[in-house]
Amino acid sequence: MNARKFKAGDYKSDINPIWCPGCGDFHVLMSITKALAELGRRPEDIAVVSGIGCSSRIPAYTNCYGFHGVHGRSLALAAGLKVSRPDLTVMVMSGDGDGFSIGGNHFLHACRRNVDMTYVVMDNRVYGMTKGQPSPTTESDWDSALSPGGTGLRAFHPLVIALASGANFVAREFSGNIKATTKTLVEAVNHPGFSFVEILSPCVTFRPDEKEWKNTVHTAQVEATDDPARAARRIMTDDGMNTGILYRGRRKPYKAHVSDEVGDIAPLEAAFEI
Amino acid sequence: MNARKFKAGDYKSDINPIWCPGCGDFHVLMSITKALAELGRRPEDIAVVSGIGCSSRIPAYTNCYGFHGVHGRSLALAAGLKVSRPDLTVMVMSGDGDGFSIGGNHFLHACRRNVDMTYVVMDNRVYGMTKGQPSPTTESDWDSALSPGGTGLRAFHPLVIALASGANFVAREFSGNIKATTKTLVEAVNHPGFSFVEILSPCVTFRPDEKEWKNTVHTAQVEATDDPARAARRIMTDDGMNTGILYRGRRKPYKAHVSDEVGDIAPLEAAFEI
Amino acid sequence: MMAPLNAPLESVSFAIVGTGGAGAITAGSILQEAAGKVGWYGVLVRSVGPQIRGGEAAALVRLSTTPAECMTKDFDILVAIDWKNADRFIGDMPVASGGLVIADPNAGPVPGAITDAGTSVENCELNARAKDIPGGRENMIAVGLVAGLIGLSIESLMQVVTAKLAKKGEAVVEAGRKCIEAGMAQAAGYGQSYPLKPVPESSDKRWLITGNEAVGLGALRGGVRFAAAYPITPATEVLEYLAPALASIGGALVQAEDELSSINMIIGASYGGRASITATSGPGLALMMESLGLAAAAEVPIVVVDVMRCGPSTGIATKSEQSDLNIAVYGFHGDAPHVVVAPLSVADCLFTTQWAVHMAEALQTPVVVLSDQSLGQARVLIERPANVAFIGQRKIWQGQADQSYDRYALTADGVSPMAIPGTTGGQYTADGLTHTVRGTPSSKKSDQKEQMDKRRDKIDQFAFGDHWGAVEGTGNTVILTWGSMTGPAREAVRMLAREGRGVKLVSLRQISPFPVAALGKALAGASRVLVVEQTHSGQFYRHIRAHMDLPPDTRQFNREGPYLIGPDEIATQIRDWSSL
Amino acid sequence: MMAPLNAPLESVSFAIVGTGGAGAITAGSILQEAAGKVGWYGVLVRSVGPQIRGGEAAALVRLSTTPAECMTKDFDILVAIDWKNADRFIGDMPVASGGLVIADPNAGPVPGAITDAGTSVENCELNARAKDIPGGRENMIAVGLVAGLIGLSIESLMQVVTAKLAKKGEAVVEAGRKCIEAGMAQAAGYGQSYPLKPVPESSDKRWLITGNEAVGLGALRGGVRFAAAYPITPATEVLEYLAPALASIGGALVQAEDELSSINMIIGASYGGRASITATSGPGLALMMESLGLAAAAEVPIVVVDVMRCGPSTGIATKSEQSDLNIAVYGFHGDAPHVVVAPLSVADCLFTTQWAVHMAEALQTPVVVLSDQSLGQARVLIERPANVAFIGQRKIWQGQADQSYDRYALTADGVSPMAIPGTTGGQYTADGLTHTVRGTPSSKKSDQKEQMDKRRDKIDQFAFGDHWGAVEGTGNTVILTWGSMTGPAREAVRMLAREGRGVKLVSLRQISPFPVAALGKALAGASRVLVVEQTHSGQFYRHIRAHMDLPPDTRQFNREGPYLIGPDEIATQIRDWSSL
Ligand SMILES: Cc1ncc(C[n+]2csc(CCOP(=O)(O)OP(=O)(O)O)c2C)c(N)n1
Ligand SMILES: Cc1ncc(C[n+]2csc(CCOP(=O)(O)OP(=O)(O)O)c2C)c(N)n1
Ligand code: SF4
Ligand code: SF4
Ligand SMILES: [Mg+2]
Ligand SMILES: [Mg+2]
Repeated sequence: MNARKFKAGDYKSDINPIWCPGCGDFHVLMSITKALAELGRRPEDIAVVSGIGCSSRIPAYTNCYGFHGVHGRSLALAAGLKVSRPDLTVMVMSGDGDGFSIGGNHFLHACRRNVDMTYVVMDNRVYGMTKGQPSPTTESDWDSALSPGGTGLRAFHPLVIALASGANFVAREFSGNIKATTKTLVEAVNHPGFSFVEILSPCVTFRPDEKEWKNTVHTAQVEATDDPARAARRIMTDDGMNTGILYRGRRKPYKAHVSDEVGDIAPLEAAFEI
Repeated sequence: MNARKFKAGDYKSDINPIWCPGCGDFHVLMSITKALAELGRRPEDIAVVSGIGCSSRIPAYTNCYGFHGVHGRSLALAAGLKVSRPDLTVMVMSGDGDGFSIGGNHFLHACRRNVDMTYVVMDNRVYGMTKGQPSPTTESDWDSALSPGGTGLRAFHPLVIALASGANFVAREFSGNIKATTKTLVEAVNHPGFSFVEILSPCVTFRPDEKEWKNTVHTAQVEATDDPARAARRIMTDDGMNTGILYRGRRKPYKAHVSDEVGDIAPLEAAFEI
Repeated sequence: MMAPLNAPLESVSFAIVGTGGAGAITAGSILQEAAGKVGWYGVLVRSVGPQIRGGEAAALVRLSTTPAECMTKDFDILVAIDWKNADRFIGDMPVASGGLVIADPNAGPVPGAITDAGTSVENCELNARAKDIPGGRENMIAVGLVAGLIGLSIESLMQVVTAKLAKKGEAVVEAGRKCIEAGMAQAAGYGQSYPLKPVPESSDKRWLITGNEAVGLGALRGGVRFAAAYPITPATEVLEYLAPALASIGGALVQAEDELSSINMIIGASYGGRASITATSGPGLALMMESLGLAAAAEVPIVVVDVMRCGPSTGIATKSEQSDLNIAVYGFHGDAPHVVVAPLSVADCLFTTQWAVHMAEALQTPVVVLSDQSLGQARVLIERPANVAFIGQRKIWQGQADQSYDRYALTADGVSPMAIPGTTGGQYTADGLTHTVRGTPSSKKSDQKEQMDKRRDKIDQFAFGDHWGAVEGTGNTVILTWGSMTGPAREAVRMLAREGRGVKLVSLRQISPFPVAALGKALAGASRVLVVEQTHSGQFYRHIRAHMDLPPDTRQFNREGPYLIGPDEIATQIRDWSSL
Repeated sequence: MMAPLNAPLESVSFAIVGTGGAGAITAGSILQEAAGKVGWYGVLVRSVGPQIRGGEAAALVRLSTTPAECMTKDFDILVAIDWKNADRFIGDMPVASGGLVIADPNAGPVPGAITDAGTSVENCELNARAKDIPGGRENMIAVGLVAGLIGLSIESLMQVVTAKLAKKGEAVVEAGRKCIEAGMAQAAGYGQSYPLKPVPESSDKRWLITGNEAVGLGALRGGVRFAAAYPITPATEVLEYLAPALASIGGALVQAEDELSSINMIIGASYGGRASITATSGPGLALMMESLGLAAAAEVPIVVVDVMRCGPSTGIATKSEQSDLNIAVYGFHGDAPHVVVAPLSVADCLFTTQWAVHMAEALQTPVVVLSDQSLGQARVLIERPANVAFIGQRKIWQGQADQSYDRYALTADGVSPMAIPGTTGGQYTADGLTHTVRGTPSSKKSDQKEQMDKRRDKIDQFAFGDHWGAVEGTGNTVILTWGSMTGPAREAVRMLAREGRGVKLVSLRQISPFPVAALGKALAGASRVLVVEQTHSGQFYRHIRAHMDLPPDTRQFNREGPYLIGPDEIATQIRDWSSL
């Protein structure tokens, strides 16, 4: 099954992204396809599930099976898919609005449920698709039409929430660092259970200031821990620009799954006889 | 306005609770009414908002203004109320299913938004109202019809999530400890911003084992901290039965609010003239 | 309606009431199951108060010699273990003129509301009798009382009691027997009895099943392998039935964090090739609507069972209504063709759900099943439901290396072969955006039109066969109804027939797409139509009107819950009309 | 339709196209605003590709001497700054026979799709001309070209340009002037022109406003003080308008985490006594339905504006459809009476929203406003909308110490006085469960019936007055439509009138409760009815049928998006019918 040898191009479709020139998501797409090639699974054995947003457009740009669902529900859809098709590699791709605003509850419970899949959030700290409103990860003083002068709200901390809710693998990367991102994605997919990778991916149109990120990100100076409390403390005190694998857990993945053999329902019928 | 002197009875309505005899929620109701009496605000200046569940029935049992809304949305409803009526004292009462399962996203964002109100969750680690299904806080091996043999899922940790999302006051109490609970509720209401109090409140019908809680809870041996990372670490390593005020934050409450004076819309109209 | 004393009856109804915990419902269940052992049919409905525990509880049972799934208007026998909170629900269970009330004289006076009509009252010191027997319980005395009055044998009862109590030890079983015997002995002394006609012995065993269980089994028969669950009254039992059942056949049920999640989980599982289902009630269905639209647009087969309860909003969770017709049919944003069906009886929950799975799979579309509390939580004695050939079968795309794959290809029947993940060459992205045949998002006029036409046509062209509904009886006067109201309407038609009034019953299982042609045929020649439904606003009536003309002489008979519309009420409507 | 060259016109249409970033839309906006300065009316619609940025963009503008809010079928002038991606949307903007295409010969050949009919093509080296002028821009040359062709003065243009560019410095303003002059000079050399008739000077200033802004201002006029927001195309501008506007008058807008939250926030704020609103589009409305039901059951006034887009599911977010009629009217579980209204034009967004707030407050019920993308994102030149007396006013309970308070008391008009938190003695619990007059949960038959009757009756009895819709023209042939389709239908009626065909236009603003009596009156004597709507399935047609009979000779003309149904298409339907 894995006899074929794969290149990144095997995972790319011929559809032209609608993204703005310079959007960080182009880099994420590159890292994803490179990581998949490295993992060496056939494109048809991979499913890429997403919600709605610029970032969520990614499934159709891959050559895998894809599902571009509704806003905020990708993790639930993917859980149903993976539990019933444990043979597939399931990747979920989201944005900071899709994943942490409308999708926040599914994020909490996906971490807790620990189904074996990989969750990638392309965090640009803005709603790109709807043209520039603050998202949960937006800085509290970022000015916009919907929140003149800024929301005044504390930015949401995805990595800490992931840890606190039970994610089994937690990492942060920067879209521009394709090599590092690819490597982390490979590890995330290989790690059992629910893996979460936040990729800082600039929105050059509505957050041109994020073009600076390439200068401010830096690689984590310490090894990943397997102690969630320690990982949380570390992340809570870093500057948010620290990249790398931050946590590798040992929780057992969600167990239920559907098999291809169909059992006999006769005993179930007999139970109604009196 | 606060010239009247109040007793707990002033905050109790004459409606008979539908709760099972022995349900922990009776004690919570007592603590709430005692706390309100101690706070000394007129019942008509207090609003008690809830969702759906045994626990969520509480508003009508008080003599305050109440809103028994739909399942899981009490925090959002309460935020709208408090932002537009900053003069009211707003209490939100929920259950572990209502608050952490269907309502999880609003919990995250209410902590983050930090509107000045108090959120009380009556945690019985089960869906009482729908007759005994596992909730997010249920132990992973608790057997039930819906999850025979247990869910296998890690229990949700409300206090840690509250801290990680930015709640400004975090406490845990046991319904049977009426005095301590009352005191904590008074402090929670007085603390500015979003206060979260988890009250362990046994469901004697579907979780008869929880009658034991009165023997297993114990008072926290340390003072509340104002460092969320420290508080989180402490809570993550305790046995879940530790009661008391665990965190007092210093974040400024959400600022927007509506005033009684109505501004002139003429300038807004003029803006459309060319 | 009153049967002469002691003459064997075709049908008997009784209620056992008491505080929650007194065991009234257990008593009713034992009687029902024993009745099944001797070949009778019947239905048991539980009536409980708003309290979670310790409130009032009643078992309402009707037994009969032929299949019967709906209660009669009033009861022949009412046994009160006690009268606590009885005022709250006594209006629920009028005792027939000629009926009998049995109560413990030490439990207080018989409520006035009951003793009005031509009812007799007999005393039975249930509490004292039970205390006489070591380990005795009042509710088992009640079992004996009813058994004595209706002529149910101690053997049949002991079969049931033994199976139920065996693990509690022989002494408990013996105490049960003694209580039942004591009750029977007492009943023998009353001036009345209500013997149900014996039926010939048969080798077929009866089934004892609730509507919610029947939904679950129908799903399994249809090939469902995955379910997602968020509990809600009165649908929870569907999910609780499916959890172990699916596990036992290599499927799975996952408990979701909310309904937004459960609906998306089944969409994901179905995309993966597994027939999938969830069950909910009105508030949960409302939360699922956005994603039901996704399933329609992305053409993912799923089944959603809505066990309806009283609305609007949280309404009355434990009582029945048919008022989710609107949301099920029209509650989508945009034009999202899909299928809505409704079981016509408790037993039909099985067939209809199986059919729903079949259609979802065949049409690659969401199917909503509108059951309700009156079906879902009623328990009936029926014959084993026949096997039907409906087993969800998708048009699957079998990868062909030389061929590029268009997921949403335009085909003659509107159904496009679907590639299941894992199939080489079949990679596509399912999309809720307007898309090309390939699935690529598009804002082109032609794509929007072609795909919308396709999704409409595949459903409109489907062969629904004669499962669209049921037609019974003849006459120019027609009772037109749907779903759960079929039972009461059928009884009404029988009552009217006995009075010499021939009335035709037309009952819809297929709610959407609306079966215009079939219904038109069924109504041909009808001069009077009475449209019957359990809604406040007449949702069914408006739904029909939207799609076809009704005869000028059409009337509506509709009412909100919580009380079920009864056969007698329907019959009265017809009688009043006829006498004009 | 073709006007004789150089004869002054009543209406002129032009399109300016180019890559996103080329400034086509800015050019169109400048022309529209300047047209307003000289007293013309008109509408500007933006057409953009799926790309977030850098895709194709076009400004479609129609200017006229009398109020006009809808586009004509084809354009008199098309200026192409470049042709990149033009194929994707060129079908959107056919050039009229007799029309003129102006393109830069260096930007490639004029696409064949355009040059077909009797169109002329003129060259203009926009790029070179702009480069000639220091700081010059192609789009300003385009402004000059169009201005020259339609006879718009340099003074009016420079007023607008100066205001827009002043802060960029005088040099930029001057460059703008030079470009415009260059364009004008070039246009003077063409063999054609399309001069729009001047209108008499007036002291009244025109307003320039979009439908989404008009919704926002209507809300403020109606007394709204609180809004909650979750962004969604094409409704976001309503929210972005309200955010600073509310803050400026002592109100507030809160950004919510999702639509489940935003709907509940406004329910909470309204419960607290503040008139409240939110705006969304189909997918968001779907998520709000459960809680809209809560507002109906708990009788909390709220307004939800749905700026409809192409469905189903995510559909086409940037294009218009009227296909949320069903969900807005029927998308509730249970029977939940409420009000649905739809603005009849861009300007009417103001009136209709204000009326909606008024009704929500007066009736203590949710009101859904069905605007759509074609109204919300179009920008029009109009006269200042008249003030109307609708200012949300609730029946408030004024605490009386000696009186106990029944929140849901039964009253003659069905509206119960509402106590606002803070009022002594008015404490009650609002509830979505079936409740007593006091608000206590109840499962009693009488409570369910009384409260459901009350909630229905208060709405049915309300005095909607003649705001239910608009009737224009006379004739036995009627075009019956609703909401945004009124504009195209009105144009169609005018076209037909010019041909000597008298057609009556009946257009509904009040969608639910259905205005049976008023519409019946308006249709009296109609022999032919053409029902026009922008949906695939004919939702409006079925909605009418559900409530009243239409004449036998009724036809449907309905179509899904993304292309708006145009006046000419409607007129063609009538012409075809007449010629039978
Ligand atoms: C139910 C619903 N609400 C709102 C929207 C509108 N919407 C589309 S994308 C989006 C936000 C996307 O933000 P993010 O996930 O950060 O993606 P980005 O575009 O920044 O990559 C919103 C609010 C929608 N499609 N559906
Ligand atoms: C949308 C929706 N889904 C499901 C339900 C059913 N429901 C009612 S209460 C409840 C759970 C309550 O659990 P919890 O909040 O822990 O309250 P408890 O009864 O344990 O106090 C559920 C699932 C509902 N009312 N609405
Ligand atoms: S708007 Fe921002 S996130 Fe979206 S494609 Fe453009 S740069 Fe990327
Ligand atoms: S079911 Fe449990 S939570 Fe509900 S009232 Fe009874 S004891 Fe309390
Ligand atoms: Mg984003
Ligand atoms: Mg609970």
